[in-house]
Amino acid sequence: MGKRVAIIGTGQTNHCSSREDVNEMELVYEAASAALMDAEMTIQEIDAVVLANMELFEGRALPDMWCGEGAGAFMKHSFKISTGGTSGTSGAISGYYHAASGLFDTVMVVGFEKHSDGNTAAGMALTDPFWDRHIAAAAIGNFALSVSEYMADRGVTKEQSAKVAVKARRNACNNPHAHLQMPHLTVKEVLESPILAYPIHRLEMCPQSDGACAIIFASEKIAQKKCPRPAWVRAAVTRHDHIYLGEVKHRLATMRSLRAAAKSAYGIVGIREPIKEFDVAEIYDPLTYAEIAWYEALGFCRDGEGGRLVDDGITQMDGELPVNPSGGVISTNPVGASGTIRVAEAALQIHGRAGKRQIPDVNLALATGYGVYCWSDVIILSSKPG
Amino acid sequence: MNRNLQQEELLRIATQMNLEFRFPAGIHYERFFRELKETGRIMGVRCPECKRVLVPPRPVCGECFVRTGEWVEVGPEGTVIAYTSIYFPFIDGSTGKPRSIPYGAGLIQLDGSFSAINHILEEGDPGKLHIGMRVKAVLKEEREGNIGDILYFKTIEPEE
Amino acid sequence: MDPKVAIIGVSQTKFEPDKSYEDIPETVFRVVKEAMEDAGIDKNDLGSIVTSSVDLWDGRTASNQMLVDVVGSIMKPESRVAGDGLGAAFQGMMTILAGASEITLIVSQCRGSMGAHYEISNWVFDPIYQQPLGLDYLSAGALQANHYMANYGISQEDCARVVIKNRSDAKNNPYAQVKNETTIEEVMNSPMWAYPIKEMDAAPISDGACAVVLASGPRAEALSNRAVWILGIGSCLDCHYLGHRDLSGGDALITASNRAYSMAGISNPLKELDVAEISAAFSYQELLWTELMGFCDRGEGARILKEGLTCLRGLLPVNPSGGMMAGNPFTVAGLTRLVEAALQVRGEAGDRQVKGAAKALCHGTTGFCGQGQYVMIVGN
Amino acid sequence: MNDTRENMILPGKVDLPFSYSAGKTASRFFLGLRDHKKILGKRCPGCQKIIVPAQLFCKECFVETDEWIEVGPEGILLTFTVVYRAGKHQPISTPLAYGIIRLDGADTSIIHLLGETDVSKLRAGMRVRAVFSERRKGHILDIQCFRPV
Repeated sequence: MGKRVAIIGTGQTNHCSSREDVNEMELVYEAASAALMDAEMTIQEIDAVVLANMELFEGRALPDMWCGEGAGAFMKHSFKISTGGTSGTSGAISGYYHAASGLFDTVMVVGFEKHSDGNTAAGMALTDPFWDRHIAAAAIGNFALSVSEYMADRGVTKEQSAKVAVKARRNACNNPHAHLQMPHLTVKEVLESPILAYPIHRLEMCPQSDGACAIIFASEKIAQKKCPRPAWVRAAVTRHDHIYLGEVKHRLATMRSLRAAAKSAYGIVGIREPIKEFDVAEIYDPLTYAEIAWYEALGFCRDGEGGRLVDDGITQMDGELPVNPSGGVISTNPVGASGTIRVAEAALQIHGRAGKRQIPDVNLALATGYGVYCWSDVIILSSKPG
Repeated sequence: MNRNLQQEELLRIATQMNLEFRFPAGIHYERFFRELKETGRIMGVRCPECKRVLVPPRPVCGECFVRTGEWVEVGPEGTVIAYTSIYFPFIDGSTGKPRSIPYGAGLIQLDGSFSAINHILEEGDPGKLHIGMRVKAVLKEEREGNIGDILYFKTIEPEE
Repeated sequence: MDPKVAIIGVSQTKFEPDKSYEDIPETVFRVVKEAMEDAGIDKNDLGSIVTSSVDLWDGRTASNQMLVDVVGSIMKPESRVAGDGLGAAFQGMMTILAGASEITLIVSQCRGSMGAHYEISNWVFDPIYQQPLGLDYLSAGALQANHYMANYGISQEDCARVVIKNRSDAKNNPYAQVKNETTIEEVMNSPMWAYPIKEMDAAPISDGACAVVLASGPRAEALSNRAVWILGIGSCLDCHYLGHRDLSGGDALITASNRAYSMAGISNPLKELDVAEISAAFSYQELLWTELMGFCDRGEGARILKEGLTCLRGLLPVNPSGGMMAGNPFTVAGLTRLVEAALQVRGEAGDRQVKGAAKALCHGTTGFCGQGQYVMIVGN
Repeated sequence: MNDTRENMILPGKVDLPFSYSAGKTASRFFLGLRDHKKILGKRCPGCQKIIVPAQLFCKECFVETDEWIEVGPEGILLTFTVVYRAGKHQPISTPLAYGIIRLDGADTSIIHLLGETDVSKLRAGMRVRAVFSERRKGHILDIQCFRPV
């Protein structure tokens, strides 16, 4: 069995559509510096660095060579994890493995993306050159296909979807790092925003952000010493599924990679009733409909009841299980960092350092990562080492 | 953010990525496109274990972790299992030019195939699209042996 | 360290200039199946998979997606190290030590034939200060070569001897792409690409893949009677901007190898190691790397080669496989070194076998001029 | 293998625009080149090194650099190469030369093009001087090259 590991510090940039004042490496530096300050550590106390991003968005090859310095990787062990949209959570899981292996005591993980440097839609379209590249309309087109399927499968309504968007952008107002903060957004406005790909409206989709997020993992000894309330990693599970969209029917309704990852992670921690046992969840919601589908896949409710959870306000800030107090990916999406942000936000809730978005008395928190329908990551953090 | 810090001018360094690649088709895509070009047939492969017919054809069934087996003709008719109409403008990464919008797209389960394929639908009005509708592949006259040889899928009007 | 992780299966493709007769999944499926057969396991035994590849070299985004079916990762955990394959082996080892997996498959693949290697490498350089100058792996390597050679009095003939040794050794390697013997004259007369690097000083561009199966101690002992144990690892990242490091040296490799040595309890690598498989994309790098790994003093790399210490029958044979000069699919190089090191320790390296090899070093590098360095020590 | 058939190859092109934020530090460095023909470094308050080209932070001390300092325009060539192998990514035609130059007053070196491409006329230790481009746009190539003094 691996060693006990906790998250003892996190740091984020202020995410927005275009950070003109820093380059990509400096964006990483900003997040890493913030995490060091949060953990009250110096870079000399960090043993290893893991980076995570999706390099073709910025047209880079091996961007960790350039950006590693920003994460303080100079003269340290370092590499980059890249697994599509899950990069940020997969990077965090790798950082956890580094510490849990016993080979490193302290590990800095930084997820980052600077969408404004490149051309995100085109980068996404660079899929199978023989097939998808000539047909697919980036991520949104594939989402739209699945959403049409999902609505038919589960009877989820446009209004329920729009409510998720409203919740996300309002929650984001409590998060100083969030990209889209819309305190007065209404369901009507969401449904009146332009359709990107039927039936998805612009305000139901995630934005493209410039941003970075850093997490510091530490071994038990250091965590106890450095952090008054460490966020212990209790489970970190990845599952992978078929890449051809049409090889898995009812993707959103089934999302078997997320179901399998959750089942395994819940088994490790001994969770039977996630909606009761989790105090908060930070889930990777690339669009509103996915958030509802993930409620079902994560067992927050029975299949077909995701929409009801929204209608009943169960996942609101004051609900039984607040989902994405940060505003989620729908409010902030620097892809390579989006997963890392989920983990950082879940940790912040346990640290009790989440400011205006703090949920009271968080002891058990869930974070998930999602990538191109193929990958799902599930991470469970707890105030108790277990 | 350091927006309050007075900075005379913030620069960007512009560059164009212009790289050429040569993607090997391998025996599966090669046979698929050759059949499409020469005979107009759409082909899949069957997994010898789970018996699923997979389109596009590929060397391995990931579910069973075995080599795929016999070739099977599928379609050209099929059923729409998911659909959309694309309205947002984007740059086509392979041409560097904006793709013309709006257009319809669907997941089409070709008759005889387990897996569905994503492709363009002739009908672009979401009001006229629905799950379960029947469609048929429309091929180019002068085919070149690539996925563009299937122009789009057109709606099969239900018989009166 | 306690020998907690072992290599229980290895496989590599033949390295070729162009494998366009088959697609990448086809190639990868073959090495994966072979490595799993070598380990005596099937897909159900896999606890996790780590791949290594780089999107821009593959010409597609999240390019490891195309490998899902063929590496057996449906409903399994797969992660990717976007860099050298030896880094992926590090990740795999940590996955096992963390208790997240008992058996982990490591796979690396690249097709040099698909794109323009040196042009693509220009996109590794930071886009602000270095990329616009048109730098690439070749020109950066040439700056390092010139600096190193001038500072330590290494001649172009000295570098040519690296090519001669590796080409000659590659004859014994059935997986090698380049295996015709050569002479100093031939190397010296090959076209000057970037002073002082000539065409024949550069490793060829290759297509290929390799796979390694790692297992936890208990599983390795249960499954295999020829397990090769990981004794030590070390890695290190140097700074990116070429003007900010001493190119004639390389603190990253010194640090990485010292970390690995200290974990493996090695104090005199030249004597204690039986064989070394190192990643040198240019001939000068083999000389420089052997110095930085402490096989000899600084500036002595050419001398120990000339005296035969690093030849197949020498005190510490370096690259008996022919190294990257025998075949060089980008990102696969480091994992190939591990495959070769494991074969040596198992005594299964055929005609390139170093007699009685019990402890081997393998080395991978990422970025230009050895910016990122990985060193692993394996033994029986 | 499979010699009897011709391998089907799909030519693929990646043709995409990118525009990279230089950030405030590199922007000021480039503006120094463009508007004043000056090469600027920044001092690290930790190790006191003057880093050129200017960087936001010192990678060793991991603190932001503070003081701006003009360096060069002359310096010592530490090493060089002359490249003969042509590539689309190169800004000028081959042969082209690169040098690593320790500018007067700097503690790190700058990499740039050299104005001399004859290997026999280049040697480590020689003095070189920045030549500025006529038309400057706030870019590293606002220095056209470094030429032997």
